[in-house]
Amino acid sequence: MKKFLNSTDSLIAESVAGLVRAHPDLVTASFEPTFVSRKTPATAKVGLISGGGSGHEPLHCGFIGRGMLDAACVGQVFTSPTPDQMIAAAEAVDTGKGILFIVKNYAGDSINFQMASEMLEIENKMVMVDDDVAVESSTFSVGRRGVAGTTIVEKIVGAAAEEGRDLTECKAIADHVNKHCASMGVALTSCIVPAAGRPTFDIAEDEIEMGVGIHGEPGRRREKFKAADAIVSDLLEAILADLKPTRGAEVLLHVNGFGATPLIELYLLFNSAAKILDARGLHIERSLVGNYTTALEMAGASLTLCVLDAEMKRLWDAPVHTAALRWGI
Amino acid sequence: MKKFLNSTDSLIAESVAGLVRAHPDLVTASFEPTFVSRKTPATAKVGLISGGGSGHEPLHCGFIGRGMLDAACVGQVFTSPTPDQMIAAAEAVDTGKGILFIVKNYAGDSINFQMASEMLEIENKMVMVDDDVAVESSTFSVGRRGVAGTTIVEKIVGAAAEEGRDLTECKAIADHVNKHCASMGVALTSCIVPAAGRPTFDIAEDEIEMGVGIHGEPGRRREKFKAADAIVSDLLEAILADLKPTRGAEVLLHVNGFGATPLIELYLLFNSAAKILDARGLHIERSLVGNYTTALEMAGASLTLCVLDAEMKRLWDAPVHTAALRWGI
Amino acid sequence: MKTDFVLQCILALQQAIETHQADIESLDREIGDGDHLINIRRGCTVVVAMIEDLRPLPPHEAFTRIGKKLLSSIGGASGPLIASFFLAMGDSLRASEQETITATNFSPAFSAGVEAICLRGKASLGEKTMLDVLIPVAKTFAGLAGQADTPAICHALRAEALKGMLSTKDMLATKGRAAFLGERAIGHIDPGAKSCQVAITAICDTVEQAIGASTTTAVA
Amino acid sequence: MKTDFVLQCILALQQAIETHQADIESLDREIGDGDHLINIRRGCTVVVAMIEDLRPLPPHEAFTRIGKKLLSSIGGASGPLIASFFLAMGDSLRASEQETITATNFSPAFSAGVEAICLRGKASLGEKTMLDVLIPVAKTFAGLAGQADTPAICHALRAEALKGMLSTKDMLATKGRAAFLGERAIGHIDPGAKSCQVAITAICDTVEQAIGASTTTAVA
Ligand SMILES: Nc1ncnc2c1ncn2[C@@H]1O[C@H](COP(=O)(O)OP(=O)(O)O)[C@@H](O)[C@H]1O
Ligand SMILES: Nc1ncnc2c1ncn2[C@@H]1O[C@H](COP(=O)(O)OP(=O)(O)O)[C@@H](O)[C@H]1O
Ligand SMILES: [Mg+2]
Ligand SMILES: [Mg+2]
Ligand SMILES: [Mg+2]
Ligand SMILES: [Mg+2]
Repeated sequence: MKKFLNSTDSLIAESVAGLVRAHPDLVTASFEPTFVSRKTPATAKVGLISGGGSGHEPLHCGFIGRGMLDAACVGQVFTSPTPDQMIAAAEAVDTGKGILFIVKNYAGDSINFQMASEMLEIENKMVMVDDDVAVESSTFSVGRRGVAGTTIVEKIVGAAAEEGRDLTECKAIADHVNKHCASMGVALTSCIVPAAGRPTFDIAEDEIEMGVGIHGEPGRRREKFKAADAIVSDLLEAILADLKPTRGAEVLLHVNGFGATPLIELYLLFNSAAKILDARGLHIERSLVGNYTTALEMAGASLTLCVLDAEMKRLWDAPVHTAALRWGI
Repeated sequence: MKKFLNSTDSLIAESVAGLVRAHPDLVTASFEPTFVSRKTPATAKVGLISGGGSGHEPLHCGFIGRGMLDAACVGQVFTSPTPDQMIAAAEAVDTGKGILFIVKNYAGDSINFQMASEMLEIENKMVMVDDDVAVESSTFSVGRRGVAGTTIVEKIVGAAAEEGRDLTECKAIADHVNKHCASMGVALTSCIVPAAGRPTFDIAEDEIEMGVGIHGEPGRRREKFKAADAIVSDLLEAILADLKPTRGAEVLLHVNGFGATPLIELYLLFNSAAKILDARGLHIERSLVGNYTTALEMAGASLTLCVLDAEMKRLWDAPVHTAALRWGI
Repeated sequence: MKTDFVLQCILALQQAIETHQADIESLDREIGDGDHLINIRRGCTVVVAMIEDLRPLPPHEAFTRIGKKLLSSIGGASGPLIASFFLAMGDSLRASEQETITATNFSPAFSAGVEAICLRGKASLGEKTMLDVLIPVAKTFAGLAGQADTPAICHALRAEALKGMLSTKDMLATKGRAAFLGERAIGHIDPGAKSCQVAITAICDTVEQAIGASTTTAVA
Repeated sequence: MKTDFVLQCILALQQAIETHQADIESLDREIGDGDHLINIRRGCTVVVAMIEDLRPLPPHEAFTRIGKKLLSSIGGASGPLIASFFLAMGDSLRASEQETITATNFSPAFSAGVEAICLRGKASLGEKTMLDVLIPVAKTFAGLAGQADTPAICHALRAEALKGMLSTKDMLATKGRAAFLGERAIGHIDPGAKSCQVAITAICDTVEQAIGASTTTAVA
């Protein structure tokens, strides 16, 4: 394993410190318990707090700032943060309008945020993001995983909170966006958890993992490597089967790189997907291409489709100023 | 080699098509000869045209738009584009105020842009970006390579052109920025040219290539892998020896990922570098962290330091709206 | 047994986790996300660092402190579950107001801890989690506490833990990260079940050894 | 030799590049950026695709067309240089107003082509580039054209190309991408020198074979 590190123990703290040094106008960090929050706290709005294991950067710390999150709790690599972090973050950003926790649906995140929610003496709600259609959920009570749709949820509810919507409304909007997002990813190579020091999974030079998770978890099936068009077609088929958008619907297409796949390929995937969506009579009204929900240095990508309505479009377009997403400001 | 591809022959065209589909409000593409230009051409300003081999995305097409480039010529992977592309791009974006070609200093780019410049019947000048201090230039007439400093040159001269500076002024500003930028990179793994299908260089699990080029060219030396702080210290030592900034100088620190290095590590590098710059009495006034000048899926990163003056700072901060860099709009 | 001995058990547990590190790690790489060993290790490290602070405290207080500390240091799915286990044990022992742990008062505390995991994780037997070790162990312990002698109890619990751990191999997971894998999780032992089995075995071994070394009733 | 035969040479050249593909490719991986083979291949492909359009044209016109096409299709450092070579050859032959190429009119054309590369690339002998093959070959050709018979010329040029190519091995590069490597380029043959040597050898072979097959003066 070759990674830019001084020690695996100090990785998170050093990386968070770097984030703050690089964006001192945007974010500030608190340690013990560790969370990152806006440099200039909002004065009267629902506080949006997300978080999760590290290794998915820029998610979530890269989305802190005007029009998006108020704070993010930083866990160890691929390990949910702990309730004390969430409570400290909530106390730091609360303006009296309550806290919405945005949580990706994993046992760890769900249990820790749930405990924080119970222990917190501030009014709070939680939205569980579960956009990953790789996991056919019906038989399992745990539902689906939360993946790249999280960015879209955080952007749209971020704009809503900035507009002054109340906690109940924010929760409803976030749930609405989540319901209209579906994602699926594919891995070409594995990621390496720094403290483990070796690949999470083995994969041959001619294999791909269809439906991989953003922690390198196995997906639907192991397959032979094939052309980009064929891969995209499989991913979109699963996504469309889940979302069932009507012909003529407006969509946001998000091509998300997992870390080691170059942008030249991500745009190629966008092109493949666009051709299929054209043929289905769907209109790509908004797009997002890049590494937003990563899995360390895994090569691969996910596609996320989000069916838009006028309100979602408006909120998506609203100004945002964070380290990783910025427009209108 | 596993890459998202349909065929190596169509990679560039498909990727460019994807870029245009993803950013239809920003850019448009012409084929045969291939170049990408602003969707809404500027009406009266110096035309800024860059370009080079593909595989460095978002450089240069991701920098087309208000406040930055007018067009970019797209070559094959790691292969300079051809004069006909540059001429067609110049003719497309010319508003009568002349064309400035922004060229990275490689034999191929230099020869092709030079031919275009000679053949073009529009007034034009050229700036050669050569910020890579890995190559100790003194003994060689070819000078140094152009690497991640290109983004900074393009941003700053982009703002100047947008303000209405004339061709001579734009050329002077671009040269000025280039002179105040110095970069050096390090590779942990190799890239794979798609048509070649195998790694450009072999590197052991415990080795790094110090001073690597953005095409995977060898650098200063092959070394044993070591801690991030030690790597950063070596890179900065070479950069500072070249730039010789005075104590108290204001700088822009750009940590650029080559493709496969996750953001968590890039921010850690930023933190390492910031500590050293602090100790040297240099003030990090601006920063840029991310994959901007990539080398396909190479793992590694480069540091670029740019010594700022008030004018450069102002132009850096000016609004920009491109696929990869955006603020103030 | 007093806090001092609890701490001795924790050191033994840490040792045992290191001995089985490769197994635990590869199980979470196979059907998880590869961090379970690291998480458990982090838990052991923080508790071991507290040892001198814990030593003078009564066991219930020690358990509570351990639980609180683990809650804010492990993270992941296993962290809050294990933390809840210690917190509930502390509460249970506090209620019984004993300075010394015996099989008789420790069995209900252990059961309370396991119950807390079930509640917090909304899980039960047969879902391919650590509970497939903990629930049968708690049950057997409850049946034997006060009935059998300490070596017999240790022997039974170790066997139960092993059986429970192995039982997860052919299960479909319906809780935790492996639940997302469907059929693909079958054939792999649950990492949390493995680490619990390793822990229980280490504690039983330590208790047995202590009995061998001294026959004071303080141990059992 | 007429355009028809020029095209035959080009096909032979393409074939020879394929035969030596592994060598050419690995040389540019070692001291370049790994694309030289692909660039040369792309050049061959576009020229071969033009063959039927070129066949009816006089040689100078064919060379000019090839040069223009290559200028807009290869790219990189080698593209405009090779294109300039063909364009200059076309100009030179056009000036001599000959429908048929002979050693006597082709040698100055070849020299003009090489001169164009020197000018365009601002390079000369001993800088570890394709010119270390082309300059000596042009010189030898000029010395022998009209003096020696065709097989002797072919023999000499092939030897010169080989010598020039091998000479780049121990050079420090001062032009092209390898110039950035300093001492590290020593010990590696220049990829452009290699591909030029392969091309010249293939053309010489083709000319010799044609002479063997027929003794018409159209060949030489
Ligand atoms: N709901 C649950 N109830 C009980 N145990 C669970 C539950 N979810 C997960 N676990 C246990 O946690 C273990 C995984 O722990 P760990 O790897 O540390 O956390 P994470 O899954 O968040 O990476 C699983 O092997 C399983 O035994
Ligand atoms: N200035 C120059 N003059 C002559 N030949 C050159 C010059 N620069 C490069 N070359 C030749 O071009 C070859 C590299 O070609 P190629 O790999 O296709 O282009 P690039 O270097 O742009 O990737 C070198 O091996 C060398 O022979
Ligand atoms: Mg985890
Ligand atoms: Mg090249
Ligand atoms: Mg885990
Ligand atoms: Mg090359």
